[in-house]
Amino acid sequence: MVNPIFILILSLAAGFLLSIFEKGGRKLSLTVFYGVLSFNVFVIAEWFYRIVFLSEPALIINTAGFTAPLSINLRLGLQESFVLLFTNFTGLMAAIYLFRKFIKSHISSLILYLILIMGINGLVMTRDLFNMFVFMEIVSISTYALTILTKTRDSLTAGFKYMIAGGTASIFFLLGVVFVYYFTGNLNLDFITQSDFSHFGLISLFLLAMAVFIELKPFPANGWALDVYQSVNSGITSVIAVVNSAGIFFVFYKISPLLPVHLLHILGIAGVITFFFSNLMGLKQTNAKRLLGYSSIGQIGLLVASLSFTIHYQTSLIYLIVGGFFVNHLIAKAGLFWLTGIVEKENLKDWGVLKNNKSLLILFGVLLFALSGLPPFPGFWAKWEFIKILTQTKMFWVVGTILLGSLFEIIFLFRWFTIAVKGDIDSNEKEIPFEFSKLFPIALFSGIILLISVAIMKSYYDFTLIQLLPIIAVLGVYLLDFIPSKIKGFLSLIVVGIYGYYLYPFESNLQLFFGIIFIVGSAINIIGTLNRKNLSQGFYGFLLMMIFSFGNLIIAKTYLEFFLAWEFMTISSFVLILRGNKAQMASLMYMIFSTAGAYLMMVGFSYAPALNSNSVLINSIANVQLPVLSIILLAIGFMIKSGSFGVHIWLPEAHAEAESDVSPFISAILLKAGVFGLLMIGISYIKNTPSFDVFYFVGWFGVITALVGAFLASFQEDAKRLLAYSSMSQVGYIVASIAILSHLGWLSAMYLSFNHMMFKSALFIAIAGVYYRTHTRTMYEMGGLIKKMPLSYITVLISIIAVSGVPPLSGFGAKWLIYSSFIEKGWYFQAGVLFFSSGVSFLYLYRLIHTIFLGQLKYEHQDIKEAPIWFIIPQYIFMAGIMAISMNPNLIIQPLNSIVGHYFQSAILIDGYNITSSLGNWNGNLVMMVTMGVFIVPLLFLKLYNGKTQKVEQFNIVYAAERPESPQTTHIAHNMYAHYRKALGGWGKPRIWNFWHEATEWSHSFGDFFRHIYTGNGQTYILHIILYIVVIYIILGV
Amino acid sequence: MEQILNRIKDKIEIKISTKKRDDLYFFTVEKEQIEFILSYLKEQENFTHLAFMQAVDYLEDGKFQLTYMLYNYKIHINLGVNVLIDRKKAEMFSMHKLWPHIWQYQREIHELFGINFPGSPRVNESFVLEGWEEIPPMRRDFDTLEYSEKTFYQRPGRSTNDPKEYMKEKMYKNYADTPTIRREK
Amino acid sequence: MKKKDINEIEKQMKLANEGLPEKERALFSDARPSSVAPLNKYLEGFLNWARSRSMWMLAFGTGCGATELRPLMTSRFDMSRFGIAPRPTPRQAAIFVVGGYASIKTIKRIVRSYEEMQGPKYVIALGSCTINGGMYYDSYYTINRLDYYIPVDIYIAGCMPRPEALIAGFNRLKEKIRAGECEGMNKYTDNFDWYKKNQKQIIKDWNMPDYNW
Amino acid sequence: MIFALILGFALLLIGIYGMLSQRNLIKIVISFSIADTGTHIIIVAIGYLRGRTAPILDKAIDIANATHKVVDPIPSALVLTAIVIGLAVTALMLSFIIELYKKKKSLSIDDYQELKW
Amino acid sequence: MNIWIKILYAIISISVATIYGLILGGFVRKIYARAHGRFGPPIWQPFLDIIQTHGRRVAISHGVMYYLGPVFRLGGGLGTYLFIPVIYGSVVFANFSMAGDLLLVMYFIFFGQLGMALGAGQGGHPYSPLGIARGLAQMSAFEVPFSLAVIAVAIQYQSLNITTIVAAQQGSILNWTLFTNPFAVIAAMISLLGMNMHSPFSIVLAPQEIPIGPPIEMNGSFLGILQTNRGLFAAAKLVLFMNLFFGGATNLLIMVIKTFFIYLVSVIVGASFPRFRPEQSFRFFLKWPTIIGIIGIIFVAYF
Repeated sequence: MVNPIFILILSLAAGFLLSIFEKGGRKLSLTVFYGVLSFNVFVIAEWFYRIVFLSEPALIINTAGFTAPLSINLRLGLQESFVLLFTNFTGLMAAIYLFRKFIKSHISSLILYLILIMGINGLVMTRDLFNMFVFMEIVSISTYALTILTKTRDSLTAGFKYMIAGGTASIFFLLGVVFVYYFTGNLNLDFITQSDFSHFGLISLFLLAMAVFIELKPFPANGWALDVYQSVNSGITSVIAVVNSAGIFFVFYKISPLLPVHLLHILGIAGVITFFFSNLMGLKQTNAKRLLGYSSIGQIGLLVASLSFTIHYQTSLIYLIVGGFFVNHLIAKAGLFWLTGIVEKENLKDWGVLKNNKSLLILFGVLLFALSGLPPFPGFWAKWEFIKILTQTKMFWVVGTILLGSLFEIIFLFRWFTIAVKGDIDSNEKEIPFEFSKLFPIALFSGIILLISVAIMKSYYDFTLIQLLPIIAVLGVYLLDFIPSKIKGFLSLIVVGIYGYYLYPFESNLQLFFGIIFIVGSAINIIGTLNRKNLSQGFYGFLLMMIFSFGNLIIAKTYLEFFLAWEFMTISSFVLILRGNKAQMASLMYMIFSTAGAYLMMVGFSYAPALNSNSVLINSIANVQLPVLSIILLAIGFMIKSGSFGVHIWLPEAHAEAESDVSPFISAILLKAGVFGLLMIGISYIKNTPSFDVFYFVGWFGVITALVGAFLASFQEDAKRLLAYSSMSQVGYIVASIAILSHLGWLSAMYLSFNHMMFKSALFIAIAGVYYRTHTRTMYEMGGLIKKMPLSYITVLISIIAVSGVPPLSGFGAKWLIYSSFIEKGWYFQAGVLFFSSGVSFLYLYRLIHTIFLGQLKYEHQDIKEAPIWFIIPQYIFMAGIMAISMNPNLIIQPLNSIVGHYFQSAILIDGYNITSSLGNWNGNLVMMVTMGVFIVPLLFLKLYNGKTQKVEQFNIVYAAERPESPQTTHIAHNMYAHYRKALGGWGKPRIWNFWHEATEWSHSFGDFFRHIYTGNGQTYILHIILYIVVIYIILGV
Repeated sequence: MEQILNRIKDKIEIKISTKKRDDLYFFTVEKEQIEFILSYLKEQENFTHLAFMQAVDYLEDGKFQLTYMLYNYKIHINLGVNVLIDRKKAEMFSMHKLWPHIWQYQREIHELFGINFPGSPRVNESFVLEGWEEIPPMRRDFDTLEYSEKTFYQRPGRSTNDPKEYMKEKMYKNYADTPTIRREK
Repeated sequence: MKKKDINEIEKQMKLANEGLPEKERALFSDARPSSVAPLNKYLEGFLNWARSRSMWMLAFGTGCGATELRPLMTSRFDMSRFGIAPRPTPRQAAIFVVGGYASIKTIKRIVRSYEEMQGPKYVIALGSCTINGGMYYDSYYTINRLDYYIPVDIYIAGCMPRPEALIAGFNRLKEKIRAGECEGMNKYTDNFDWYKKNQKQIIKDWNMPDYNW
Repeated sequence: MIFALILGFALLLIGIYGMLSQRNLIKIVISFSIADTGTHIIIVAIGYLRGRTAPILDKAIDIANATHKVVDPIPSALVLTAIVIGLAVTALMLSFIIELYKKKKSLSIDDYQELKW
Repeated sequence: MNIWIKILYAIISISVATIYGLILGGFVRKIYARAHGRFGPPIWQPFLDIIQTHGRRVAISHGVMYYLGPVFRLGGGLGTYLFIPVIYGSVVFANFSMAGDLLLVMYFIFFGQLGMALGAGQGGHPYSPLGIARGLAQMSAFEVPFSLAVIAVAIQYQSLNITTIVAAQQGSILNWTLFTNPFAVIAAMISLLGMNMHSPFSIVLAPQEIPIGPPIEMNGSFLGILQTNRGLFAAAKLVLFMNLFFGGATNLLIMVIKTFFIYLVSVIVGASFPRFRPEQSFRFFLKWPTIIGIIGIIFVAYF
């Protein structure tokens, strides 16, 4: 147990003595240097341990033998020790990172570095305002000097700008300090209270706060900081961005109790604005370090905002929110800055080099995911709680701005990530050299942030193992990555089986139903992935993560658990999509839309009243009256996931570009998560119908989605895109029938969900097999494959009959239920649109089967074989399911009837095979029998009567007395429905795509517009600072 | 038209120039000049339309005569530009850069007369004669009757009548009294 | 029979299709056509009655005689009252009307279309040109006798025959069908090699299978 | 005292104006110094009490009555520290200017705008 | 009821419908011929054609799907017919209508079309998919007014059961849907023009453009089956329309008369108009008949 004052003393002493030690060689001085830094960490760590775990009281150190206020006192409480532990540790790590640099550089760098760390320590601990000023200046001066560790012109310029800006801020700080003294006669924070200030005296606090705030780089008075971030050595940048910012933020934290609430709120809003604009401007940024700078500024703004808005809440919540943002941002940012130093690529476009270096890529991913505030990282929890507070205090503008800003952040961060994973690289690009001293801090930080995440989940939220399972799956499978992928696949199958068995006794049958879709459906689809040949590193980890999050979704007990599972699902599916060859754009779009949806849901959940029972969410939500706003936001969130019209543009890209054995998961199962969510809202909705009929509009969106999806599918050339749009259309049916909120409606929604899971999985796997053999997804390049791949053909045939709803297969049941329910409900026009869409669906279904399997076989496909057995098995499992349901619809109708019976009065009568609704009846078995009969009779007739039938080949066609030139010119497949497109005229334009494209363009243009305030001129920056202070003052005065 | 001809005469030497009708002129030029004269006629004198192109076999002179038939939409005059080429060295410049559609005529002439047009698109593809192996049939030294008798099975018993005499004899005994259709000039 | 022998016989039943490039061999059927004997008298008589009442002809104008086919459909001559109907595809037609002179290029198409028709099929040849070459008897590119290339059931002489003559021809064909005399298709398959030899003699670029199924 | 306060503020404003209006790097630093000095004067002026001497305990002042004879010592102490710090900053700035001049042979702030946006 | 008797009744019913449908087809040719000023073929010409096509000695097949295409087609026709009660109150002609309601019939129509499309697709001829693409597109367009009319009927009678719908129209001629909801009937009748594919909507077979389209490769018995189906299917559609909009029939004679006149509508239109281009046809169906259908729904649902 060492008195922390020694940190200051020792650092200072060592700093002065280093130049003497230098005489004994650089080794000695470096030893002393790292020794002192480690000593600091050790001392603080010990204190932290004592305060946290042994509950010792805060340590007050009085200097010069007097008690405060006569002398300066230092305080080392929980907050201080935490911040100090963090800053010192980061300082040590940054020093280790800079090891190579420090070996060569002048000794003064070491001295300055030590002084800087010492200054931060003092800054954090001191309770005296003027002392604070002194430490601040010490920190600033050493930082200024350190910026030119690498003496480039840019770093010099940036350093100079930094200096005059910092100098200006310090003038204001000094003025503030003096006025505080003038008004209170005291400089010790422990002895100044807010009530000491008269109205006029607030000017002093204002100046003080503004000076600190300027140091925290608010928009737009922060151009100098960006320049520094961009130009200075990454190690030093990390220190500036992390250690300095942490220290100064803590100063802000210390003076914040003094500040009047309205000033605090204005500063909070300024923080929010900073967050928003820096992320907006980040959109257009191509320089990696400057981008991090923008993000850094934004995060600090968020930090300030979170502190300003939560200061009156209970301490543990503040710790979680502010601490969460703090740790999350600073660790991630330090790590990322260090990474930029390793990669040494200025332009984001060149970051594709990372994909050759798996370990760096993983670290990059972890840090980036952390920075974007995705679970399980601390930023996620902080954001969740923060948004909750803001929503409950009805600060919707703030919420909207923060979330929009976060969305921008997601956009540029994940654009960066996708470039790193999928970007183009020069072939003559050098390998990134391995330097332990640089890699070690990053790896350590990544580990720490994961540990903190787990700690938060375990200690604060008390989550069980099952909620952690998705992360465990990723980490676990990553450790087992050396095993061949087939074994991993089988293991995954077993694990999913065990997981399903563990989940099995469900509280409600609805859960069981979705459990079957999610878990059993996934398990069967896993068989399709067994065809993978090589290691396929990381694949099964994220696959399992996704499946586990599906499962967690249905057993979630609170909003947070549900949302957590939802986010895990998003992350894992994003990574899985990104594995596709050309999936850069697709996965990014998926991520952006998913995140936007998730944010809406976040607000929706935050606004929802608390649950009042310990049952699973899907049960307990029934007793909750969701506000209209909540319902709207949640519905939009779920509809984004299910690809509704207007927000569907991610869907075709993601489905098409994902690897072909991943697509069935996304289409057949992932989309059902949105359906599950909508049903969940519906359960609350029917018990507590809100004043405004949201679901009426949801219904309209559903039917329009169905129609638009069908049309878009008809105009695709790419088989997987076609299937993707088909999924969109089918899910549109499901969404619309959920929105009906009647027994028949829900019955049909669930019936169709189940059916869709089966036939769309089968179709995607069949197309995967075709792709595996032909290496093309473009349909007109195939044709005539029926002779080569008959088994796949049968799958596709049965599936498309099931999709189209032609009797006798199971699809008709869905159609019958849907139309009956719509007409029964009185949604006549919706039913009309659905009829139209089901007519259009024939177009794309025929196109799918004809252009791939019928028509003319191409020369290059003459030696093709049937799809691999691993693709065939799952297809036929699903086929068996479809046939069973077709033969005996009661297999599924009866259980569903009882499930839906919990929520509505049953509207159908099941009598043997006959199902009767209020409008009509349907006897699936009899239909099947009659169909068999009418099919077999002509067939027998043909067989018996048609004596001699000569089997001919594909070119034996009448071709206007000519012979076909080539299969390509004879196969009608390209732009098959050109006439329909022509008939649609202006309706056929991609308006939604254009809308989002324009939105992107506009936001980028805005970002570009606003960032032009950073002219690069130091004077302008000073002007910004001064004007900023004046403007805030005016706002405050008014 | 006379002016046009005069203008042309200023530029190159024209061998023969004939006027068949008020709106139909022919003149003959040297083979080397054809490229110049056609582009001149097209660009300067508004003979923008190539109506057709044809060939005649002058076996006795040992020449092929190629005729480019041009039309002027402004003054409504047909102009045939003849060029004589050597029968032994049957080769001609391709004009497809001036009139893209001429490739089809050149292909036809290539097949039926065996006149080569280097550079003309698709000139070697068969036009009407699929798989022809003899000398080009429109050359006058090709004997079609002999070829037909040799190749196609003649049905015996075939006889030929002069239709006029035959009809006079069989159907219209008083042929001299029947009115004949007189063609207006 | 041994398996080897069966293979041998099957091989003989196949056509060589030598005119086709290697990669296209698989795209065309190489089965050899065989003749199909008529059914017993009454059944075949019944079918022949129906065939003679429902004469579907191929609407394929092979020569200048095709101009004389058009008036046949009009109100003035109204072929539909005899059950004659044009079909746009050889697959469905039973009567092939060869409309006059046939150049080598055309005979190739005629053979192809004829083979694509499903038997029993009948050929009506119009005009002198199909009989003995007509006015094209000395042409280097027009055949003189159609029956050397496909079996012909009815010739209608004239240059060109009028629609009335055509109707007469159709009625003659009708009688022949009723009498069961039109077995052109069997004739073709029985003398397949002879027909093929004649066809290949004049069609030099034989880029199609030996029998266009 | 009021006069000193006004002078201080005037200097501060002049300094800030100079920082904003001057193009020459050295002039900007000088303006910064002026502003800094203005601040120092303000600090001292705030701590000044009419008719008292500087808070230096030497023979001229009776230690027992020191609290009534001298001005408030804390602002003076502050100002001393502030002067030192200001000096350090100014020195550092000037050294930066030297380095910058070495690199680009220019003292105009307009020539150092490469980093922007 | 004994299943064998049921099957016997079904066979009787199908035979009657097929014969009637084929005669109707012959009659149409006769009407067309008279419109042209010709004699035209005899009324039983369709039977002769069917016998003739079945009488082919050789047939070619492009593969399994090609072989099954006509089977699907006839199966679709048979099934569609079998799920419609033909004559109200008759046991023999009730068919298997207890298996499902109007929706079943509407979707069973697709059964044959889809199968035929697949069979024709395997034929490998480029005109087949061209014709099918046109047919499917046109179908999706004319289904819109038809489905609107069906919805209007369902609203009006609060049932999708055809027998119930027919029962509700009994009594007086004024009970027919034709008089109770003329808009829906007009919309449906226009879409019937599309279903029957007479001109101006004959874009699928279109002999002059894509020589008879999908069945271009069909020959022999395959074609014969298609021809049979054409008669049966036409009858089935007419009976459906009669049931939905024209009060159904209580005996065969009434059925023949009513369906004949329903058919006459499309025949007259077909004889008087030239053919649309495909996109004109789709646009037409999505415009006026759809508006009329919407008016029909509004008419029954809100007035």
